[in-house]
Parts: sequence; C-alpha cells; structure tokens
Amino acid sequence: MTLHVDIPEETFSSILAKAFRNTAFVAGFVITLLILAMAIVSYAWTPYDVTKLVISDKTQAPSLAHWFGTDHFGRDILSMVMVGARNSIAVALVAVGIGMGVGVPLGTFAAARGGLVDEMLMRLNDLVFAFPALLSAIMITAIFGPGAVNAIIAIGIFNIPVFARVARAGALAIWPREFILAARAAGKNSTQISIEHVLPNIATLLLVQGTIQFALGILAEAGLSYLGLGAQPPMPSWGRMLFDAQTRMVVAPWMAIFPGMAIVVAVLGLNLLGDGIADILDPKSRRQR
Amino acid sequence: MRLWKTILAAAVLSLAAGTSAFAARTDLVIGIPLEPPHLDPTAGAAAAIDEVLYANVFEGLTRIGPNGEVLPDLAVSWTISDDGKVYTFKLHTGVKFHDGTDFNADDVKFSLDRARADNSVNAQKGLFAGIDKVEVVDPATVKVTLKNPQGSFLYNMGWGDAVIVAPESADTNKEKPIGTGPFKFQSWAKGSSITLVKSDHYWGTPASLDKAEFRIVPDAAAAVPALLSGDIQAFPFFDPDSVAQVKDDPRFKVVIGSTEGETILSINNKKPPFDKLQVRQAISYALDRKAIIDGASAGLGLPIGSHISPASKDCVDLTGRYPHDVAKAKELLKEAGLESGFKATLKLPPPSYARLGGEIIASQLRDVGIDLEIIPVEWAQWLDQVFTKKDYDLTIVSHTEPNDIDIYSRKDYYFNYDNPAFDKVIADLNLTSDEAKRKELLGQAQKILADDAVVGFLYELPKVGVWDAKLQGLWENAPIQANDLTKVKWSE
Amino acid sequence: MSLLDIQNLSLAIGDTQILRDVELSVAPGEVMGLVGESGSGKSMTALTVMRLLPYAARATGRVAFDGIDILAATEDQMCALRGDDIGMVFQEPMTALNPVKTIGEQVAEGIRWHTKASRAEAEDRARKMLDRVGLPEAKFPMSRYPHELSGGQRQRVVIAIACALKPKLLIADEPTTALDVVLQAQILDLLRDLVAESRMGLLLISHDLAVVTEMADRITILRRGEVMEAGDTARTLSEQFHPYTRQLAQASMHVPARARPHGVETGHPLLRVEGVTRDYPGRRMSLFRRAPGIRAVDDVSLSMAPGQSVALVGRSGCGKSTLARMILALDRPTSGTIRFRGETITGKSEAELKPARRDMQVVFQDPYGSFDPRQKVEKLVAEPLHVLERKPTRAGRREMVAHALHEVGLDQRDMDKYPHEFSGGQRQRLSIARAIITRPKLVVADEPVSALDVSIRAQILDLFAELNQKLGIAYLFITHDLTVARAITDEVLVMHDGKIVERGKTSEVLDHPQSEAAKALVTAAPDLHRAIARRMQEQG
Amino acid sequence: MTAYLLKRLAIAIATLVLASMVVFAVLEILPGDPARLMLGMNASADQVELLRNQMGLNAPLAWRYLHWAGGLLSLDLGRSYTYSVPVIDLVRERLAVSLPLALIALALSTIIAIPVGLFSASRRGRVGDTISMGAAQLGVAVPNFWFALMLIYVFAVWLRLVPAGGFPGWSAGIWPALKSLLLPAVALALPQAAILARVTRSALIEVLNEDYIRTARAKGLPYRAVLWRHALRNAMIPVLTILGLQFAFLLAGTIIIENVFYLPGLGRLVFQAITQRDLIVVESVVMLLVAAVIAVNLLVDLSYAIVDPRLRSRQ
Repeated sequence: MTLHVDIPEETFSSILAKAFRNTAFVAGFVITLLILAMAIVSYAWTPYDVTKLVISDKTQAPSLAHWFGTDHFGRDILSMVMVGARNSIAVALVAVGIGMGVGVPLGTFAAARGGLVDEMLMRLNDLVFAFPALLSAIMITAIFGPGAVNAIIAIGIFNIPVFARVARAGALAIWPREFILAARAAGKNSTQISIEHVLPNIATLLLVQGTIQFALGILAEAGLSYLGLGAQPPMPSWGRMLFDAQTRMVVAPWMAIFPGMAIVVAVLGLNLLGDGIADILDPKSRRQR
Repeated sequence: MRLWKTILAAAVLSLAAGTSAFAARTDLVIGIPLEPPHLDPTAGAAAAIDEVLYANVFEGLTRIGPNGEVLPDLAVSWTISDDGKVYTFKLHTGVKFHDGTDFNADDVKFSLDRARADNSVNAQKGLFAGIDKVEVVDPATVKVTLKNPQGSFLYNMGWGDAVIVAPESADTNKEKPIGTGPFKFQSWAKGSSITLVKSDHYWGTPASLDKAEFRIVPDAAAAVPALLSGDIQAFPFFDPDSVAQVKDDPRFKVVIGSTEGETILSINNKKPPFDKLQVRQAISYALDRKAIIDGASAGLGLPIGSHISPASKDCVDLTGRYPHDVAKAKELLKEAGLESGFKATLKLPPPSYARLGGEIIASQLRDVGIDLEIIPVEWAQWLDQVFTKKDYDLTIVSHTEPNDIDIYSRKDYYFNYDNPAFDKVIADLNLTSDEAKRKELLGQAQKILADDAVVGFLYELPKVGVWDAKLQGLWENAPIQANDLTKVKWSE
Repeated sequence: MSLLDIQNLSLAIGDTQILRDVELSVAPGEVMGLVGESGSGKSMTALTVMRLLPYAARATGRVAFDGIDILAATEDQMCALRGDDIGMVFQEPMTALNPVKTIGEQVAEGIRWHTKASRAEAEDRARKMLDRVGLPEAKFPMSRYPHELSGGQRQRVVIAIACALKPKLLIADEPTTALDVVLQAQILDLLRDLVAESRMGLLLISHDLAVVTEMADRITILRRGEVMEAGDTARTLSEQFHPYTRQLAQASMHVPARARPHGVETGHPLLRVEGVTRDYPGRRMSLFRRAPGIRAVDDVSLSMAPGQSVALVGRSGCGKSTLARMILALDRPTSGTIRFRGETITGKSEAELKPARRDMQVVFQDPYGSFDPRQKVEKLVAEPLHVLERKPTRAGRREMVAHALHEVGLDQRDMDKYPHEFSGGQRQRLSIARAIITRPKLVVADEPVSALDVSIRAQILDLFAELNQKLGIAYLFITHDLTVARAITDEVLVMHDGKIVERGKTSEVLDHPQSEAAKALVTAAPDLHRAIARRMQEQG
Repeated sequence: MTAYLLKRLAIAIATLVLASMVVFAVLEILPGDPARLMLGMNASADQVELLRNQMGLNAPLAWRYLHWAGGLLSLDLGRSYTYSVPVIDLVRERLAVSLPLALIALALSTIIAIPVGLFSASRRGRVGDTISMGAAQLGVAVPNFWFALMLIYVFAVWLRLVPAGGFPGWSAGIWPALKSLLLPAVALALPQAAILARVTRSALIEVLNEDYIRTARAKGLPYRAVLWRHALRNAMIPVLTILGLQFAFLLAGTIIIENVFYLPGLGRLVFQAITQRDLIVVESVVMLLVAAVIAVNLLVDLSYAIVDPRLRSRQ
C-alpha cells in the first residue's frame, strides 16, 4: 500500500510541539511534575513537622488548620502525604534504576549474542517470572527485614527481567535492520553496534517501560508498606499511612482517603505520561493518527 | 446520601436475601485474633487453644471464674488434709465425654499422670510438679497427694492445661477434641473458623447457645468491618487501638477489663550505654505514659511503675517515681556523658501496642536526644534475636503471665539484669507463705526494679471486649485467656 | 456510459491536500491505467472509490459508479457494492490475507455475505474461483492457510476474493509490485483474462509505465494529486505531449552514459568465489529428526576484475542475496572459499577482516531502513572509517565526509542533519557516500534502485556510472530488474535455485538468453519500448 | 508442533527443578527457628534442640533437599509444623478458596474487559473511547487493597449486602460461599479488567490497521462483522498473554486481598507460614504456585497454537 505519505521523523522541536498537543502527555506531565514538586518542597517546608507527635490532636477531621486532617498520632496528613511522596518516588525510581541497569545490558547482550547465551539468559528470566512477585518480595523482606532499602531491592529484582525482555525484544527488532548490516559491513563488533545503534533506537521503548514500571513500583511499594514491609516510621509512606488508616476507617476516613488518592493520582500521572510518550514517539501510533 | 443508599440497596437487593436477622438467636460468631495450632489444651502453650476450648469443651477438676476465683467443676467438692498435702476430690457422677464414654476417677488419674509424666508434652508441666501421687479411691473419688503443701494447687487445677481428658481420645484431641463440657467440637476449617455445637448430654446446666463459631480474624483492620457488618457479634479480645471505631455505636457494648499484661519497654541492661543507671533513668523520665496510653491504647490501660498489675493487692504505686520530665532526662544523660545523645535500635514485635507504642516512644526519646531506629520484627525473629540471643537495645512487649515479677531474677533472661539484692528478695519470697510478709517483700522487689529503672514501665494492657449489646454473659475480665460461653445468651 | 465516473474529486486528510480536481472514468470492459510516482495520490483515489479512506479524510467532488453517487452513499449501500460490484486487489499479498482463516473461508465469506448462499454453495463457488485463478484443488485445498502459500499464490487468492462475484469494476492497486518479474507477468496475464472473460472494468494502479502500457486501454497520469495527462495509452505514450509524461517515459528507459573507468590495473582478479555453498539447516521436526536443509547457494564460482561492473540477476529466493552477504563476509559459507584482492576472507575473525572491509562496501535496497534514524549524517557516513588503520581526527573526519557528500551530489552542510530530513533518492546518495568514503575497490549493491521512483532511479544510476568511471570502483549489482542490469553492467550472471545458470556479456545474455531461467526473466520483464510498439501495432 | 511442545515441556521441568533449589536455598537463610517459635518463650534450649531433631531440621542440607524434592514428586508434601497435619490437606483446603476466587475474578475481568476493549477500539478517539479508557487508566492506578477497603465499607458495613470478610466454607452452601467471595473477586478483578481492556483495545487497533482488515472490508463486510470475524481472533494473542499472566497473578498475588478479607486462601496460608516459619508449608505452597505459573504459561503457549495456525504448523 502506498498510504505511506512519507512523514519525516520529527526534529526535537516538532516533537515538543506535538507533545503539548497530546492531552495524555500534558496531563501526565503536569501531574508528575506536581508530585515531584511536592516531594521537593517537602524537604524545605511542610505545614507541620511529620516527626512530631501531638497525641492530643489525634484523628481530627480536615479543617483550615489541617487541610487533610490529622492521623492517630495527631500528625498533619497533608504534611505526611508530601513527605510520603519522597519515599514513594525514591523507592520506585531506584527500583526502576536497578531494573534498567541490570536488565537492559542483559537483554541487549542476549539479543546481540543469540544462541545459547540468549537461551540461557531468557530461561533465567523465565525462572524469575515464575515466582509470584509479591510473594518473593515478602520472602526477601522476611530475610532481610522490612524497610525502604529492602523494598527497593525486592521491587528492583523483579524489574530486571521486565527490562531484559523489553530490551531484548526491542534489540531483536533492530538487529535485522539494514543499518545494522551496514554497521557490520563497516567492521563494527556486536558490542559497538549495541551501544551505538541498538540502545539509542530502543531508548524510547525503555522510557515508556520505565514510566510504567515507575508507576507499578509506586503501587508495589504501597502494597509492601501496607503489609508493614516497606518504609518504617518515623518516615511516612503512603502505603503505611493506609495501613494505619484501615483500623480507623469509621472515625477517621480521611486517613485512608488522602494517601489513597495520592497513590492513585501519582500512578495515573505516570501512566498517562508513559502513554503520552508512547503515542508521540511510536511511529506506528503516528501512522494511525 | 440516603437516596443513594436506597438506590444502591435496591440495585443489589437480590444479594441481601438471607441476611436478615431474626430475634432470639441461639448462634454466635466470636472473633479471635489467633488460630490455635491444634485443639489439645494439654499439649500446647498457645492461648488460642484455651480461648476456644476452655470451659466450653474441656473441663477440669476446678475452674477459674470470671473474676479469677476458683470454682468447683468436675469435682463437686474436695477436702484438704491438715498438713495441706492430700486433696480428696468428690466427682460428679453421670458425666459422659462427647464420644459417649463415661467420665470417672480413672480419667482424672490418667489425665494428671499423663500431664506429669517424663515424656509429657504439657506446656505447663510446672503445674503438676508438686504432685506426688494420684489414687483412685472409687469411681467418684480421687485422692491427690502433694510432695509439699501448695497454696495454689486448686487454682492450678483450674488451668486449661489441667483439663480432664479420656484415655480413648487423648491422642486425637489435637484434631478432634473430646471433652465433657457443654459444647462439643463440630468442625475446624483451617485458617478460617472452628465451630462448636451444644452438647445434648451435658451433666450441668445446658448452654443457651446452640452453636458457637470461633472465627479467626488476625487483623484489627478486618475485625472492625466484620463487627460493623454484623458478620461477627463478639470480640472478647479486641484491639484497644480500634475501640474508638465502635465506642459510640449503640449496637455494641465495649467492656474494659484488666489483664495480667505489664507492657514494658524492655532494656538490654548489659549493653552500653544502657548499662549506665543514669541512661535507663533518663529513658524513664523521657517517657510520657499518658501520651503512650492515649496513642497506642486509645486511652485505656492503667500506667504502671513496676512489674505488678495495679489491680493486684500487692501493687505499690510507683508511677510517680519517674514523672515525664524532659529536662531531668537530659540532665541524667549529661551526667552519663551522653549530652549529645546517642543512637539505638528499637525492635518491635507485631502487636499494635508495640508498633504504635514504639512510634510514640521513639518520638519521645528523640526529644531527649536519643535517636531510635525502629525495626519491626515478626514473633519468630523477636524470639530468636531478642529473647534468645539478646541481640537488641530496646524492645516493647507485654508480659502477660500473672505474678511473674521473678523473671527479673532469672539468670540469662533477656533483660540481662543482674542485681543480687533483688535476687535475694525473690528467693525470700519463694520461701514465704505469710501474706503480710509476702506483700512487704513484693513491695521491696517493686521498688528495686523501679529504682534501677530496669525497664521502662508503661501500662497494664487492658482487656477490651466488644460485643453486640444484646449479648449477655461474656467475661468482662481476663483472669485467664478464655471465652467461657456457658452462660452466654441473647437477650429478647 | 462509463461505469465509473470521477469528476472534480478533491481529497484532504487533516491539513494535507491529497487530491485536487481529479477526473477519471472507466467504461465497462475497459482497462484504465492510473500511473504516478509515490505520493501522487493514486492509491487514495482507489480508496475513495471504495470509501475505505482513513477516518480523518474529507472528499469533495463527484464519484459516480453505475449511477450511484458514491460520496453520498450510506455505509450499508457501500457494503452492498464492495465485493459484489466493485472488487479490489492490493499491493502486498503477504499481509492482505487474514492469517488465521483458511483461504477457502476467506474466498467464500464474501460470496455468502452477498448472495446469502448456503455454506456448501458458497464453498463450491469459492472452489471454482480458486481453480480459475490457478490454484487447483489437488495442490491447494480450501483448508490451506495463507502462510502455507507463496507470495504469488497469495495474490491469486486475493484476486479470487475480489473477482468471486464477477464485479463490474475491479480495482488493482499495484498488484504486482511486491512480486518478481516472472510472477508479475503471470498475475498480469490472469488479470487480463479475468477482465476479458466477464467484461469487467479494470482500474489498474501502478508506478511502472511499462506494466500499464502493456495492460491499459487508456491511461491517466497523476502527479502530486493532480491529473497531468489522460488519454489513449498508445497515443499518449508515443506522442508524449505533456512534459511530465515525457519525463516519466524517458526515465523509465534511461541508460546512463558509460565510459571505461580509468586508472584500473588489470591482471589479478579483484574477487574470486570458488565453489561456495551455503546450507541452512532444516527445522527440527522432533527431538531426533530435522527437516531436510535448504541449500541457498549451491557450488557457485565467479570472479570479478577490478573496475568491472557485474549484475547478479535472478528471481526472488534464488540465493543472490545470500551470496552477496557471503562476499561481504557478513555470512559464512558452508564450503568453498572467497578470495578478495588475493586474500582468503572466509573463516577470518572480525579483526582480521578489517583490511578487507576497507576495500569492500555495500549499498542496500531500502533507503529508509539502511540508516540509523537516531544518528546524524556525519556519523553515519563516517561509520566505515572505523576500519581505517589510522583513525582520522574529528576535523579530518568532517573533511572526508564533506568530500564524499560532494561526490554524490549532496551539500556538505547536510552532514549535520538527520537521515529523516532527506528524501528517498537523497538517502540513496547518502548510502553511496557511505560506501565510497573509504575509497573501496568493490561495492556490492543489493537492489539499490528498486525502491525508488523512476525519475530518481535514473539519477542514481547515473551516479553509479559516474563513480565507476571516476573512482574505478567495481560493482556487483544484485537485482531482479533487467533494465538496471542492462543499464549499468558489463557482465551478467543469472542465478537460479542457488546455482549460476548463465553468464556472459550483459547485452548478449539479455538479448539471446540460453538457459530456461534467463529466458523466463527476459520474456517476463516489462519493457516500455516493446509495450508501446505492440500497442501501436494493435491499433494499426 | 510436538517438538515445540516437547521443548517447552523440557524447559518447564528444568525451570521447576531450578525453582525448587532456589526456594529451598532462600528458606535456609530465613532467620528465625521454627522449633523455638513453636515452643514459645518458656522452653529450654534442650527442648528446642529435641524438637529440631524430631522435625529433621538437623539433618544435612542436601539430604533434606532430596528428601523434600522426592516427596514433592510423590505428592507427599510433608507435615505442617504449626498445624501438624499433612501439607497436602492444607493446600487442598486453601485451594478450595483461592482457585474459585481466582477463577471468578478472572471471569469477571474478562467479561468486563473484552467488551469494553472492543467498544473502545471500534470508536477510537470518540467520546465513548475516551471515557472508557479514562476509567481504565483510573482502574490501573487504584491500589487493589485500597479499593477493597472502600468496597468493604460501602457494601458490607454501610449497605450490609455481603459479608465484610471471612469464608464460611463450601459446606455452608454454594450461595453463602459465593457471596463471601464476591467482594474480594470484584476488588481483584476491576484493576485487572482495566489492564485487560487496555490491552484488548490496543491489540484490536493494531489488528484493525492490518491490510487484511481492508481486504475484508473490500469484500463488503460491514465494520462490525469485520471486527468480530477478523479482528478479534487476531487480537487474541496479546490478550491471551495477559490473561495467562493475570491468572498466575490472581492465584498467587492475592496475599493482600486475602488479608484484607481474612479469607483462608493460599496467599494467606503462605504469608502466615512465612511469619510462623512453617518452612515446609512455605516451600510446598511456593512450589505449587511456581508450578501453576509455569503450567499456565504452557497452556497459553498451547492456546497460541490454537488461535494462530502459523504456530500450529511450525515444525
């Protein structure tokens, strides 16, 4: 079919222009920025000190003094949500970092080598995938004890095969391309080709997967914290706040509502951002539009 | 809002069929926090076993009443020899086990001998250590001879570990308990619930309930909605932290009773800098018990100043020994050469009193310059690391055994506390039977512990029961951990 | 009265104007050829008639089919027309069939839908149709799945679907572009017969002037959405009244001026291929059994002199690309040796191959796929410099790239652009610039012009010729297009089923083919000269 | 085809064996002594040691592994430390909760997701698509335990339509049992449905751009017929992949939901077993779950072949 109207691949500025016409991207970008800003601001300022317990002020309903109300120790929920963002972002980000840092080299290496190496790495991947992620995370924290660092490791380990798979699939799609053949004809070895040609071409793929895993990381951290296996007090975390809230749903529903909303909004924002990026950069979706 | 509710209700009306409640019910669902590992009270320490079976399925010669008093049970009456060594029990006749076999003196002898045998797996073998011999006088009479006079013997025979079992069923009680009580065991859905039904051939006053289901609800978070939705009608051991949720609801009755659980901030007395008296005292001054009780126990529970329940007649009120005084605490730390504060860890087992209290204590100690890292641990790890290996700085735990002040004199106990003066008091106490003298010695012991600030004494764990307002006859206090259903009934 | 009558058709997708005032008509039994280069809007014209345009497209004007106003028809009316009165054949046979349905189902589906025939009846008709398009029951039962057929066979299925209900109008959009010349000839014959049999009108869309000339009674020439010229095929092409028509025709027949390259020492052959064989193992059938392997290249020997230009021609799947890859040391032969400049290059490590790579470069078919879209031209063109013993400095590198760009007719400022900023023809120039930057002695070009429009193709062929002369580079052209071979090579090797079946001077082989394979290729190849001549003859 | 399946089977078995070693090794380094935990605070070191011997915890590592793995093969999973009943009985009881729960949730999620995905894909870019995909985005973002909490308070506490948790057992009748699985199933299914709907939609859109869809439309089939007859089956492969992953997730990943609703399922059994150091239960259940995941993957591979004839004829 000759529907191929030869749309040129965009320059950076035209991508930007397109990006800001993409509703999902803009919404995701703004939300993500807001959450980030909230986390950063919390370092310098929060309405109240989140480490200070004021038992006499416990479980107060939202008011002008406490917009989101107070928790069972009289702490300001708004301040805790702000500081909690730090923890969620840190855990999810580092976990994505671990996943990418290990998974992407493995995946590209497997694709470049092929054969036995590929087979073995992918079987190893299967092995990790065969373990229910949450269960393994629980076992990991049971061994090393609960805490933010161990939550990061537990979530990060399960990001590795995800990125390895995506990187491998992406790389396998790049390898048969003629420009790779051209590079081989120019005498480049597989490592050089992987770094110079394959990685830049799967970068957007990885970026999109990265935002998805970031969002999943926030959910996973919340889940682990909810089971009491994530960040420990006095550091507030959204999942922990929900854990504390669940026994007080009748008298202090705001304790559950606000951190829950924070998780929903953050995950929603990241997913929208990922969708937006995929929409803007994926040539296939471009053709569909 | 109301409209919404109506619409929603109408939309899912079909689901509601069968949930409507009827008057004069004879069934009861009771929530219990822990699942018993098995169902033989004579072969395990877990309190959860007694919570289900004690007085309901199994009975002893004597039993403990709602306020801790000793009452006759399978024994109609007893006589005690003058030297206090020989107890002669007269037994009820016509009693049958649930499997239809007869109960008589042979069963008593079997049960007591089995419990004190060398290969016994009874968790409280100490209860039977004083027994010299058990003799069957006639089918309705048993004579127990003690090695030494023992004031607590009748009380001991009321423990769940001393219930009477039949030789025919003793080995299978773990899975299918057979007793003489007003309820017989029906089924156990592991991980979910244990169901008892009324026994038709009970020797005493039959129970009012036809069926009682003990449902295992491990989390406070799940207990509240279960109660509110009416799925479960009684939680005799409710998490104090959740009481606020139901306190103002007229459908429920909240009963605050007492326990023997001294909740303490345990300190590793040998580990620097906690080996310094000033440091321990500083910690005691830094603690604000009121805030802790308010924050971790919904304001319920009495503050304690030493290791004896305030409800006990032997208690000396030492709560004023270390008032909340941040300045004094800092001063003491300065004396100890730690004016710039220090770091330590606080290991917290799973119960909410520990986890919540830990957060508050960490915050309070931070105010005096002690920076605590909170490490939550499971019971397995707590027993392993803290209790056995003594690898800890601070921890919070409730010591629920009654009259257990002697633990501070035990060698190698996890407090790592060693004070010959205290040991001497305890040794004397063990040789003393005179009430007044005992009270004085106990007073001394309490004072020594307080002066040494061995641990941070926090509060007496309350026994919070929450149940349907129409339910009558459940125990208000918890002299022992049990849910005696013999007198429980629904009003109306 | 015409069957299809298009007047003042304009079409826009979003802000892009695709068609402007297009006029076109097809009479019953008539073959109308619609010719144009890529982007001219010829496919869009066809899709407008079918009303299968993308969601955002807006068409104005008048399209009448058999008295029905197509642009105003309801979707239900269109469904009744499609497949019943108007059939359509598409370019890409590999993807035009649903992979999860049998060919029988797919042919019968339209029949059942339109005639409400019973399953058995519809299948019966489908069977007859498949027989008619040359897929006899014995070899092609209805239960075959598309993936079990070759490209040509699949295109026959697509034609069977389109013609199953003997439509009044058949639209064929580049029906043979994805096929090799021999298959192309077969499919065109089939279409011609079907049209003649049931007096269908045929709207044949193609970029290939020769194909259209052979087939069409009248032609319409489209350029950037506008009709350039329309009329009787023979007259239009013989008179070449419109300058664009002339341009197209000339480009189609273009032969670059060639002179002997200078400065080429003769004597030792540049490349010697001796008895090279390449086997691919068969798929594993079970744990212990493999399907018989495929011998892609079978005992091939050849030799090339410096500066010589050789064509390797053959049908698709004959093994020519595999051979090219082995010569480029991108694949290893199962047996045999390849010597380049007298050194054996088979079985060498990548490091040992570096000197050879310096003198041996490649130009690929797809000007879009052969550049990494994420890198700038400077880096891309400079990539082969990697094999130089002494790596140039950054400034030196820029200078070399600038020079190479200049040689292929591009501006040196282009080196800071990304490949997507270039057109297809320009990209192929970039590709050539990359190939010559190390001053190689041999360039292997795999179908270097077959993806290009005719006018661009002519320019690129000129460039090849010029560089051959100027730099004395030897070429090995891999192609299935005899025009290209004829235009630019001295010698031709005909490959069939992995073997070289004929070799000789280009003109001799193409004018007097000896082997069956060569004869098939030559007779099937569309030739504008010949086609016009025949048309003229027919009309007297 | 058979070779392909044989290879998959061989890989599955190798994965299982490796997984069993990993599980065993991980539990070896799990801190905490099961014997000490069973005996409680007042037991002496001798008593603990005695019990360890009885439980076979003092035997050499390799021997214990082989003993355990050998038992697995003959479905003898050993006896639970805490319940002192055969693990296989425990597993059977818990599976009677977890399996129906997973199946109901999976069915719910599929029933919701596929029509929504079809609907959305067929009106791409229009209001209906935007709304349903917006809802799906939200569904993906909601933590299921939080959603479960909200469900409990609305439907159990406020409206009192269904129990807030617990499971009466199948012996209490099908209806009460199903009723108590309803909320958990919804809490599990909705986020999964959101994911599945998105996958279905994008797979369909991808397929709808294929050339053969145009061929089908050129035959005169209306859009709806094309969607059902040609697009859906081709879009099944990614949908099946996700379904397979979801089943595995639902069977094993319900730990949190089972805790929220205190359902006696496999997830909670294993969670509880980890905290109580009932290692033999943990080992067996984890292996069971791993085997289930692998089996489901194998099934998904098989179903690919059913859906796609290209894979079927692949030798």
